[in-house]
Amino acid sequence: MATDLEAPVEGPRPGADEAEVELLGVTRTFGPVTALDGVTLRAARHEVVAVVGASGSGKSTLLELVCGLQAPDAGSVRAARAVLMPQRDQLLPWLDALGNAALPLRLQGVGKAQARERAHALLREVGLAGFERAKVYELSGGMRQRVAFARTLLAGAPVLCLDEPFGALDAITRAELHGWLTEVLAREPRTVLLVTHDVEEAAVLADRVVVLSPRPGRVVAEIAVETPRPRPATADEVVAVRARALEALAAAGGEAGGAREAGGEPG
Amino acid sequence: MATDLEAPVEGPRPGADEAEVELLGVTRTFGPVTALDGVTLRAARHEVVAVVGASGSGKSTLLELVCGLQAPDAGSVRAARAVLMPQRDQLLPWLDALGNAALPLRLQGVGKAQARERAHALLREVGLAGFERAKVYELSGGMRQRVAFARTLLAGAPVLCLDEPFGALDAITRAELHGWLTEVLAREPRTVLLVTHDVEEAAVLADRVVVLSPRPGRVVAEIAVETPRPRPATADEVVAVRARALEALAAAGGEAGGAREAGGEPG
Amino acid sequence: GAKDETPDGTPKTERLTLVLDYFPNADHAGIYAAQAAGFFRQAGLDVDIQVPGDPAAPTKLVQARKADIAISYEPEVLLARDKGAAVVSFGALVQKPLTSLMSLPSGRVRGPEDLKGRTVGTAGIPYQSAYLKTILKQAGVGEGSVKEVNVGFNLVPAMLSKRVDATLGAFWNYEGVQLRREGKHPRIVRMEDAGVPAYNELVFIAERDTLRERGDVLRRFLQAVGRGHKLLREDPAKGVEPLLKANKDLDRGLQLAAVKATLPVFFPENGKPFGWQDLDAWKAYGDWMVENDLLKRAPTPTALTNEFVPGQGI
Amino acid sequence: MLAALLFLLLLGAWELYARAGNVDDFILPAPTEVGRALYDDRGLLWDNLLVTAQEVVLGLALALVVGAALAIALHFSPLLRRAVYPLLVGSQAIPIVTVAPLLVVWFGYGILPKLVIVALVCFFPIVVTTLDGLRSVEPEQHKLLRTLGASRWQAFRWAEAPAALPAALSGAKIAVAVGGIAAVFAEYAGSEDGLGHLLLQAIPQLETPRAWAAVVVLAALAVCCFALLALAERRLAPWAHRRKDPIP
Amino acid sequence: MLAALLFLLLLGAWELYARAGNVDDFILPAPTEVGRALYDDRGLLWDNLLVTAQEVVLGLALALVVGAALAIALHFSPLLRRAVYPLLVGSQAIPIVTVAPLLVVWFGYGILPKLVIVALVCFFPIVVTTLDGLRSVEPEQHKLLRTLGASRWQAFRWAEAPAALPAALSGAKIAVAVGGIAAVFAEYAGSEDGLGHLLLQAIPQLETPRAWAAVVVLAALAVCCFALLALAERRLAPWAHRRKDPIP
Ligand SMILES: Nc1ncnc2c1ncn2[C@@H]1O[C@H](COP(=O)(O)OP(=O)(O)OP(=O)(O)O)[C@@H](O)[C@H]1O
Ligand SMILES: Nc1ncnc2c1ncn2[C@@H]1O[C@H](COP(=O)(O)OP(=O)(O)OP(=O)(O)O)[C@@H](O)[C@H]1O
Ligand SMILES: [Mg+2]
Ligand SMILES: [Mg+2]
Repeated sequence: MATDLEAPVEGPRPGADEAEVELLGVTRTFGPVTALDGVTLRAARHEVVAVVGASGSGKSTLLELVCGLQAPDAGSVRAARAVLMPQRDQLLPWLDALGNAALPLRLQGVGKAQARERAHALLREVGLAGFERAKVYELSGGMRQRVAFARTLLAGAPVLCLDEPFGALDAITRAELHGWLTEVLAREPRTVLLVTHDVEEAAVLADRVVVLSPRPGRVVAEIAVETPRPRPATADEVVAVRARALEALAAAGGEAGGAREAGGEPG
Repeated sequence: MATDLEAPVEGPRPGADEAEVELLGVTRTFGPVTALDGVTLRAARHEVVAVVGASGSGKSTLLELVCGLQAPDAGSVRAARAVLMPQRDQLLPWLDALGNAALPLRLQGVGKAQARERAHALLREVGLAGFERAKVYELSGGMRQRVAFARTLLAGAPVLCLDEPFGALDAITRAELHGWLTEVLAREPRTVLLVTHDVEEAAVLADRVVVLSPRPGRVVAEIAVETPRPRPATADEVVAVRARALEALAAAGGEAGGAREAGGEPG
Repeated sequence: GAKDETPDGTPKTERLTLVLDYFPNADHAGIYAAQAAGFFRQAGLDVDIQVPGDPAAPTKLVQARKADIAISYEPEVLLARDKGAAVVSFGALVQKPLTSLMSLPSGRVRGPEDLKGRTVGTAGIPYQSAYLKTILKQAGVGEGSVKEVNVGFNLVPAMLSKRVDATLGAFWNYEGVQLRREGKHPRIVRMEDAGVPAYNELVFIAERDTLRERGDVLRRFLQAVGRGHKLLREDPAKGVEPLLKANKDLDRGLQLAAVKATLPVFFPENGKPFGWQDLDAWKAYGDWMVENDLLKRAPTPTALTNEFVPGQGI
Repeated sequence: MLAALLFLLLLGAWELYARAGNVDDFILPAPTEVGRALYDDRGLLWDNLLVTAQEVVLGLALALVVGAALAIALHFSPLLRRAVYPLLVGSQAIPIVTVAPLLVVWFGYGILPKLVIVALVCFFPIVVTTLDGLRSVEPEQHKLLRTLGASRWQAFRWAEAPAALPAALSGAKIAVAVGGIAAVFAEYAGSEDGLGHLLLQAIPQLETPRAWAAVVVLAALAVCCFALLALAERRLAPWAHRRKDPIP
Repeated sequence: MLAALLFLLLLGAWELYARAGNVDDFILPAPTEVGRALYDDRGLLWDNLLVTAQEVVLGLALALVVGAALAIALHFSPLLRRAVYPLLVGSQAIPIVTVAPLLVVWFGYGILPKLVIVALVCFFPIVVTTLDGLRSVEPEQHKLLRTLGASRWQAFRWAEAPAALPAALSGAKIAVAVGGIAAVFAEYAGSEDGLGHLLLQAIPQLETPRAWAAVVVLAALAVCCFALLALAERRLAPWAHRRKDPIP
């Protein structure tokens, strides 16, 4: 598949070993709930880091911290310009599918016609040809997610924070988008933080899989994936990483999302 | 795990072979888009039918038809009282987690205290103990989904239409809820239509897996699962069904959700 | 002065803003007649007639010199001066009070003496409430035995609705005439017949400095208005036409009847020229206002001047 | 159809009530009398309607612009909101009679003071609803725009403004409905023509049917303006007007 | 703090403008004069304020009840909406002077006609915003309630009513702000006391500072009512008032 993303990736280009995202001992609490507890996480330039963890373990919170949409209660967050693809797509109902996808370009001052043209090409890539003019409520769940995905890519930020970008997609569409994203990242590398519930997806796409414990979220395992992308889901290492990640998740205490541990519950 | 669902399942109890849900040659179009095309589908009493298919193949539309929230353009739909768990949780922001879960009971005239008590027990089952009073925006994505799941169960309808009920859950939480749901269905059987993108989930939970083709949605395969529940994801038949379903999906034309087939696109 | 005249000796046309006391009605027929007959033009005046918001506005606008002259009420002039305003009445438009005590047959009030135990509607204007007190005292009716309700602008509806037995504040030459024409048989008692000192209901006012600076303009104005009123007196039916023409929404029959009723009070008694104000009457009325705590000080004679009335002054 | 029937029923009830002689004709004329006045005075009513309609439309336009601008300013500046909003609220409590002379001083006698009065009466609903609408944007949408790199102004342009539009139009509908009466007040405060002028002339002349005819014309004007705006609403904010299938 | 400063600044500007002698004292008194009148006439103002405040509060309560009830009725019945809504819109164009006599016939001179007038002026914003709010419920939420087996009434109780609440409160805020002036109109149409009556007396007596003092008291009343309602809003619809971190 050919792509014409053309999103100008910005920022200086230092050595690939320099961390483009760095969280040091980050703690984030919401009243009595501790979402993240002393999380340290680095993503090098152009590294793809998958974050997995129980529901409510603070993954979305982590991404918002990286994108500067929340501030930590303790610890420090440093990141290049990062764009978030939110867990709920947050499409704007007053724009059509194309308008939503083209939004970041418009915000960068790109003219309407040009922005829509580039968004049009990208929507085609994610399988939404013919739905450019569809209103948001006319889109199915997976279609909405793909529009949001396209929108995120078009923002052209050096860091992508993807919060379950393919959660609402069927296996086939998902696999296709995996392949396509791999291709795009090979051509225009970015730093990616990928939150997913699908450990296989994590193993297929990421250079490193970070496992969070259930609330409060702490890093309990980091699993490197050495096989170069594209890697099939059947690759030995992928299967192994998947198994290790599941193990780490289970070991961390998967008791129904770990909601019942003592303390840290809202009154 | 013990449950005190106590939801009075209503309706007459005829022979288990009688279809409690019956779609005959159902077609549903939205303007130029044909979402479903001549779909015939039956679910016998207490049967669990999983529906898989590409994004945009009309799965959500199918469930809404069964629940009487839409009317078909052609064909007939017959179903016992069915309750829908929507793809997007649709929690009401003016109610807390407990209030949202207890809503169907309140609508049935159950007093506030009693309704909340029963909902409380169920929220505990789905791992949300301590979050009863949380406002909707304070819940993580997976938590919201679990509240919506609890709400759906409490409606006490004989037919459950679940639209990706566990899509936002991590593998561990999801597996636990699979187990718990299996238990509940064993104790209080219901007819279930389960839309999912996770073919493994379909194979683990369903008596039958129905595969839809990409838009327009047509039934392209029906795969029966014989092994009695609970069945582990590693069971031979589960693995086999999973493979067959994936095959059927791929064969049906998984080209990025099949959005680019000729015709049937909105203007 | 010489500079006000064009080389050929005819006076240069001067603009003059006149604010009426209220929406145009029969009381202004003479002014419109003068306008239509060209008397203003002949006097070198270009009169711009404006309609005010509330009856207190003309005084304010003249005091602020946002209008050259205005039609006001004698009591308003005295009140304004008492508050420190430098407005002067330089001519009377209506010589006698128009305010009246009015009732319908259903109210069974033939005169002030019947008011005992009754309800009287007033417009809520303090000096008119004082009229009621004076009238009651004169009629020997205990003040406490009469209930006064403020009915705002709705004097006539108040009577028609039978919620009050009589009203004080409606004009006998307008509401009175109209009610009679409609066959409602109003009973009317005029203020000066019930013990209230007579006063000029409507007067022309100007700011003191205007008086000094543009005296001859005012003189020409009064003269022209006087001519308009004479025209009106000669042929009321024809004289009322300009008013009707300028205000399409006025009812011909009513306005003509009102003009005919008002004609006697447009002109002073005992052959004085149009606009003449009776100094003694003003004094008596001013004293009455002081007595009734409406004014803080006795008004000075400079509240009015007849200097610009036709045939007076220089 | 049924709606028209209901309307006629109400009219009939009024006619009966008025005919029964419960209230004097001068206080409440029967609809037939009002109808006759509507017909007899059609020229007069039409001429004055044109004057008033002009005041209403221009005044409303002014109110819309000023109201929306104020709401936006108040939304952008919390300081302004705290300092100026109470004044705006207070401004609604100022009876026109107290400011009418001031308006004459500032704006003279023409149509200008009338526009100002209409605008003064009408801008407030727009400010309140627009401001509340602007503040109703979900925090999640704000976050989205922030992460896409939107400036404060862009967040307004792409999220707050469209989100506030339905509420703002609610306010505009209120404004439009009271616009007629505002023009009448303005004409009370001094005028040579217009329906308010007609009304104030008709009342002391006891021309009650004509007064009510003027009111009917005013009401028709208000209903027309309102309907136009309701129509505009569906065009301007279609996403807020999706077809609902409420529970039967 | 800064807000108070800005307020004082505005006051100072007014003082300077008035002192500069641009406009006559009788038209625009300086704030210090108004302040003196506020102090000198405090007893008078207070007594009359009590009367007017009572009319406003009771009239508003009436308007809230009637307005909300009407909005709900119109929402439930499309027939009623088509037949009655235009009449309600038209009702806003009826100047009080034309109906005041009728109200006198029906209700006499007590507090009742005043309540009716205040309610007549105030109910409309509530109807418009509540109705628009009720119709703003997402179709998806309707579907949810349908699938949970809600009756029409329950859908109202659990989805439409809470969804409409913020908009309805917007309308109530508008109503509350104009409530004071409505009471003044009502008092103009006939009264023995109240701030409107005080104004009616003060204006022809050229007691301009006192008139403005009455206006200040009226404005304060409006601001208080408004602030109370804004407070109530945060309690009644907390979900609509989540803290936002708008783009800096
Ligand atoms: N705005 C908020 N106010 C209060 N609590 C919050 C807020 N946001 C998140 N939380 C809490 O923080 C914890 C982590 O939430 P977060 O959304 O980061 O989880 P998550 O890992 O993304 O879960 P999921 O996989 O279910 O999306 C949860 O317990 C949640 O209730
Ligand atoms: N209200 C609507 N108006 C117009 N088109 C619609 C509407 N609802 C659904 N569609 C269209 O119908 C098709 C099927 O939608 P549906 O939501 O049923 O898909 P789905 O199988 O649930 O997809 P997903 O897995 O992405 O949720 C899509 O092409 C969608 O655009
Ligand atoms: Mg999350
Ligand atoms: Mg779907």
